[in-house]
Amino acid sequence: MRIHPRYTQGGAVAVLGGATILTLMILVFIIFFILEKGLPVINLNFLTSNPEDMGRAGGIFPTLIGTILLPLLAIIIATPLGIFTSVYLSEYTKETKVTKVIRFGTDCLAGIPSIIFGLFGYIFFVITLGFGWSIISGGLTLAVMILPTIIRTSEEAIKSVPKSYREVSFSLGATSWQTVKKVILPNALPGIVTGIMLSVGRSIGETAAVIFTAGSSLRIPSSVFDSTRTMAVHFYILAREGISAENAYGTAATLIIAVLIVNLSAYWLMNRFIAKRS
Amino acid sequence: MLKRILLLSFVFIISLIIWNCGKGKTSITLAGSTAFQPFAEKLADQYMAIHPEVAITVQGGGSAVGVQSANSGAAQIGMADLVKLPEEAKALTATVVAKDGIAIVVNPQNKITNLTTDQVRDIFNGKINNWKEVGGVDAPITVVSREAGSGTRSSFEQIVGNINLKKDALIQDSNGTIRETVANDANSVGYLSHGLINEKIKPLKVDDQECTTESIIAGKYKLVRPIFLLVKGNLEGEIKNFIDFILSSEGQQTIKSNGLLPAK
Amino acid sequence: MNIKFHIQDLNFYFNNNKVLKLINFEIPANIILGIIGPSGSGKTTFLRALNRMNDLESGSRIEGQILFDGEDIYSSDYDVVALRKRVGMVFAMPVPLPMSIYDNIVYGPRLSGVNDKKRLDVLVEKSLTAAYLWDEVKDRLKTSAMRLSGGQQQRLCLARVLAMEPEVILLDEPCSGLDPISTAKIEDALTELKKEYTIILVTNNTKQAARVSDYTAFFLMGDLIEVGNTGQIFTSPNKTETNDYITGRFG
Amino acid sequence: MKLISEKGVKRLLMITAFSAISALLLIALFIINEGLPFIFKYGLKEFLFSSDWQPHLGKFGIYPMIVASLWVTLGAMLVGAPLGVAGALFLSEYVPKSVMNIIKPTIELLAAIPSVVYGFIGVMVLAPIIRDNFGGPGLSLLAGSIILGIMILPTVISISIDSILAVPRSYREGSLALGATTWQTIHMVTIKASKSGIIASIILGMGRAIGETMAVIMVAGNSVNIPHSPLDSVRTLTANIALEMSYATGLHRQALFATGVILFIVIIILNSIASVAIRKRMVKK
Repeated sequence: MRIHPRYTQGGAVAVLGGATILTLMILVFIIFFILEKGLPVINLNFLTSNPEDMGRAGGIFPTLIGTILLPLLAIIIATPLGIFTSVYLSEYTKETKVTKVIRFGTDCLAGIPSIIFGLFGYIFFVITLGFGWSIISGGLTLAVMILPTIIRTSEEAIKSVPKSYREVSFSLGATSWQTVKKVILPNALPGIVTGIMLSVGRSIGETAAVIFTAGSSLRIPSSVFDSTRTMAVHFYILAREGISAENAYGTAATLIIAVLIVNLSAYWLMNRFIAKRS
Repeated sequence: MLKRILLLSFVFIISLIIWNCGKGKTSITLAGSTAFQPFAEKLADQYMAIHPEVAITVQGGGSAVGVQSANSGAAQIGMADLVKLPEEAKALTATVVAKDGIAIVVNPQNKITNLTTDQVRDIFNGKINNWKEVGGVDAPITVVSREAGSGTRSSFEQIVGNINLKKDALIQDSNGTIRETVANDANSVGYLSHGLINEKIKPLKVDDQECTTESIIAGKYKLVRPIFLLVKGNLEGEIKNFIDFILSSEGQQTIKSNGLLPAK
Repeated sequence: MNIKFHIQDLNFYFNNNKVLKLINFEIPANIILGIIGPSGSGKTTFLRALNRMNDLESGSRIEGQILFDGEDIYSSDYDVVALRKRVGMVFAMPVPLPMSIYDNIVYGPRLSGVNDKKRLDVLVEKSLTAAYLWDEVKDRLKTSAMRLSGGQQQRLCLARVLAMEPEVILLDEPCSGLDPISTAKIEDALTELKKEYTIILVTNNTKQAARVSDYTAFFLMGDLIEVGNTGQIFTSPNKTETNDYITGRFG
Repeated sequence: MKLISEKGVKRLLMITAFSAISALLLIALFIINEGLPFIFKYGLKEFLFSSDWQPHLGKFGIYPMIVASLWVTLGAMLVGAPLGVAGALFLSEYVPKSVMNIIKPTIELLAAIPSVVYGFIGVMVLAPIIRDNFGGPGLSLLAGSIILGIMILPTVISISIDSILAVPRSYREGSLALGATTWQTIHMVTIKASKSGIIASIILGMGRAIGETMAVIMVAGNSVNIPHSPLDSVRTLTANIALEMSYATGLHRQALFATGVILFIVIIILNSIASVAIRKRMVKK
C-alpha cells in the first residue's frame, strides 16, 4: 500500500514539529526553573559585592571575573589551534590513514570525562610546570578540553564550503593560504562560530576540570598565576555543600542571563559580518 | 579581520601576564576537603582582617587533593576529613581543627523518630528493607549513602560497626545532594553533616540520643568524625599562627556557630 | 608565429585511468582555439592541465611535458601560483564568490598586492566593459554578485579573469547554461579579446567553435584526433571520426 | 609585504595541528600511564569481569559499570539524537531565518548551564516523576539517560542545523521542482547532502554523553549494580571516577585511573560502532 505523499508530508511535519516543540519546552522549562529560583536574589549589590559568611550572604563579584577570564583564555588558546588544525587537515593534506586516525582520536577525546582533564591539568600544569592553581592552568586545561569540539565543528564547516569556490580562488592565482583566508574561513564562519559558542558554553559550565586546575579561591585575582572561582564552581560549592540554595540559584540565573547575552550578541555580530560581506 | 583578532588576543595574553602587581605578601594556600572549604574561607577572612600582610587562598578538590598537595607543596596546608589518614599522609603533621557530627536523616513525612544502632546497621546492610519493620508505614526503604572513601561514610561505618552496604543503595557524593535526595523521596534514609540539617529533612535520634551540638559535645551522640589540617614538616611561621588562630577560642567559635563542632 | 604552449607526449592519469593519451601539439599566441569532442573525451582535463587545476584532484598524475613560453610548467620548481595568474580560467558553471561585484573583480589583483583604490577602480571598469557587463552593473558594484542573473554572473567571471591581466584565458564550456543573448555577448567579447589574449575555449557546441575559433582541436576518448584551421576542420576534416562528430553522427 | 611565505604557512599550520593533536595524545598517555600498572597488578580479567567493587576491601571489579555505561549512553542517544536531528530539520526547513537567529543561540545556552544544575533538576523534578509513575528509587538508568539526552541536545541541534543550512539551495530546488514535497526533499536530498555534519553532531553528542560526570552522578543513583530494568540505579564508568576520586589514595586511586583506561577503550569501541552504524543507515537512504 502506498501512502499519498501529502499524508507523509503532514505526518512528517507533525513529528518534526512535535519534536521541536518538545525540545523547546524542555529548554524553556530549564531556563524558567533556574530563573524562578534565582531571579529574586539578583540585584546590583549581589553582582558587585564579595561573598560573605561562606557564601550565604553577600554577592558573587569575584566569580564574575573568573567566569569571564577563564573561558576567554581557553577560547583564545583553543580557537586558533583548533581552526588551524582543521584547516591543515582539510586543506593542506590529502585524506590518508593518518588524517583518519587523527579525526577518530579527536572524536574519542571528546568523550573523555572532564574530571580526567582536571586531573591531568592538576598534575601537569599545577604541579609539574609549577603554575599552581591559577587562571593559566585552568585556561590551558579548558583549552585542551574544548579542542576536539572546535576541531570537528570547524572541519565540518570548512567541508561545507563549495569546492567551486576553492577552484575559482586558485584559478585566480591565489595561494592556498590566501584561499583559506579570503574564501574558506569567511564562508565557514557560521559553523566555526557554532563550535566556538558550544565551547564557550562548555567551559563556562565546567566545574570538575576547573576546580582541580584554576582552583576555587574567592579572592580577586591579580595575575594569571592567581587562582579564581567561576560561577559554575560557585554554584557547585554552594549547592553541593548545601550552604545556600538561594545564592546558588542566584549565581546560576546570573550565569544563564550572561551567557544568553553573549550568545545573542555573538550571533548578531556574525550576521552583521556576513551581511556586510555580500 | 583575522589578523586583527590574532593581534588582539596576543595583546590580551601579554597584558594578562604583565598584569601581575602588588604581591609580596606572605601567602598561604589551603586545599582539599570540600566540606571544610567554606569554613576555611571564613576563617581565612577573619585572620586576614587581623593580619593584612598575609594572603590566604583556599582551594577545594577533595581530601585526596588535600593530602597530595600538602605532599607536593602545591598547598602549604592540606584539608582532609578522612577518618583514617592514608599511607601518603604519614609524613605530614596532622592537626584536628574541628569535628563534625553525622546526622541520620529521613524525609519529614516519615513518622519514625528514633532508631537503634542495630536498626541503622540492618537498614544499611539491607537486612531491614521496609519501614514497617522499624515501626513505620508499609513502604520499602531507599538507602542513600556517601561514596566509598568519603570521610563521612568511613566514620559512619566505623562507628555503627560491621556495615556492609547493601548493593542497591543509592550513592551521592556530597552533603548537599544527599539532603536533596532525601528531601525528594518520602521513603529514603541517609546521613550527612549535622550542620546542614534544615526543614526539608528530619534528623533521627540514635539510641534515643538527639543529634544536637550539645549532646555531641557532651559525648552522648556517637556519630562524630574529625577534620584534619595537614602540613609538611613542623608547624612554624605564619602557618602555625593561622592554625593556632583556628584553634583559638575565636576560631573555634566561628566553627561552632556555622555548623561544625570544636576540636576539643 | 609566436607559440604559447608546446604540448609534448602528454599522458594524463586519474587513479591509473589514462584520460589523455600521448597528446602532441602547439598552441600559438593571440588566437582562439576551440576544443570540441563528446563528453568524457578528456577535453576539460586537457584544459585544466594547462593551468594545473588538476593538481587539486587527488590521484592525478602526468607524463610528458607542457611548455608555457618555453618553460615546463610541471617541473618541480615551477611557481604554480604565478602560472595561474598568467593563465586565467572561466568555469562551466558561473561561480561568483559570495561577496560584492566589485570585490569579485578585484579579488585577483588584490592577491597580487594591488591595493591602490584608483588603480582597482580603473581595472574594474576596464574589465567589466571588456566583458560587456559594465553598463548593466555600474550603479550597483557594491551589491552581492550572487544577485546577478546566470548570464551576468558568467560575464562577471570573465571580467574577474580579465582583471588579472593574464596572457591566456581558458574557458570550460562557458555558455553551457546560458541563453542565446548572453552567449552572443560572451562570444562578442571573446572575439574582441583575442587581440590581447590567447583564448582556449572548450565547448560542447560545435557551432560555437565554428563561429568564434581560429583553430579547432577534436578530442575523442582521450586522443587528440585532429587539430587545424577551423575552416579546414569543419569543411574538409582529415579523419572520418571528426567528420562523423561534426555532422552529428555520434556524440 | 608578505611576512611569511606559503611554505612557512604550511609548516606553521602543521605545527599547530600536531601540537593540538599531541596535547590530546598527552591526555591519553597520562590516563594510560596512571592506570595501566594497576591493571597489570590486579589482573585484567578480574578487573573487567568481577562485579565486586569494594575499594576498602581491595576489591575492584567494574563489570556492572561497563554495562551501565553502555546502557546509559544508548539511552541518552535514543533520547537526544532523534529529538535533536528532528528539531534541527524542523528549525532549518520550516522556521523563518529571523526566528532561528533567536532560537539557535538560546539552544546553545543549554550547553553553558553547569551540569550540576542539570543534576539538581534531575533530583528535584525528574526522579520524583519517575518514582511516582513507574516505581523504583527514581534515581535510575532512565533518569540518567533522559538528563544526558537533554544535555546533548544543543550539540546535536546546532551542528546539524549548520550542515543542513550548508546544503546548496539548488539541490532543494531541484528536488522540489520534480514535484517532491518538502518532507520528501528533506528525506531524500537534504539529509543525504548534510550527513557528514549530522554524523559529526551525533558523535560529538555521544562523546559528551559518555564523558559527562556531575549530572550522571546526581541522577543515576550510583549503585554498583548490573541493571535489570531502566528503573534500576546504576553507576557509569565516568561516575565511578569522579565519585570516588576526591577521597581516593594509593591503590584505590590507581584503580580509578584504570577505570579511565577502560573507559577510553569503551569510547573507542562505541565511536567505531557509531560511525559505522550511522554511516550505513545514511548510505541506505
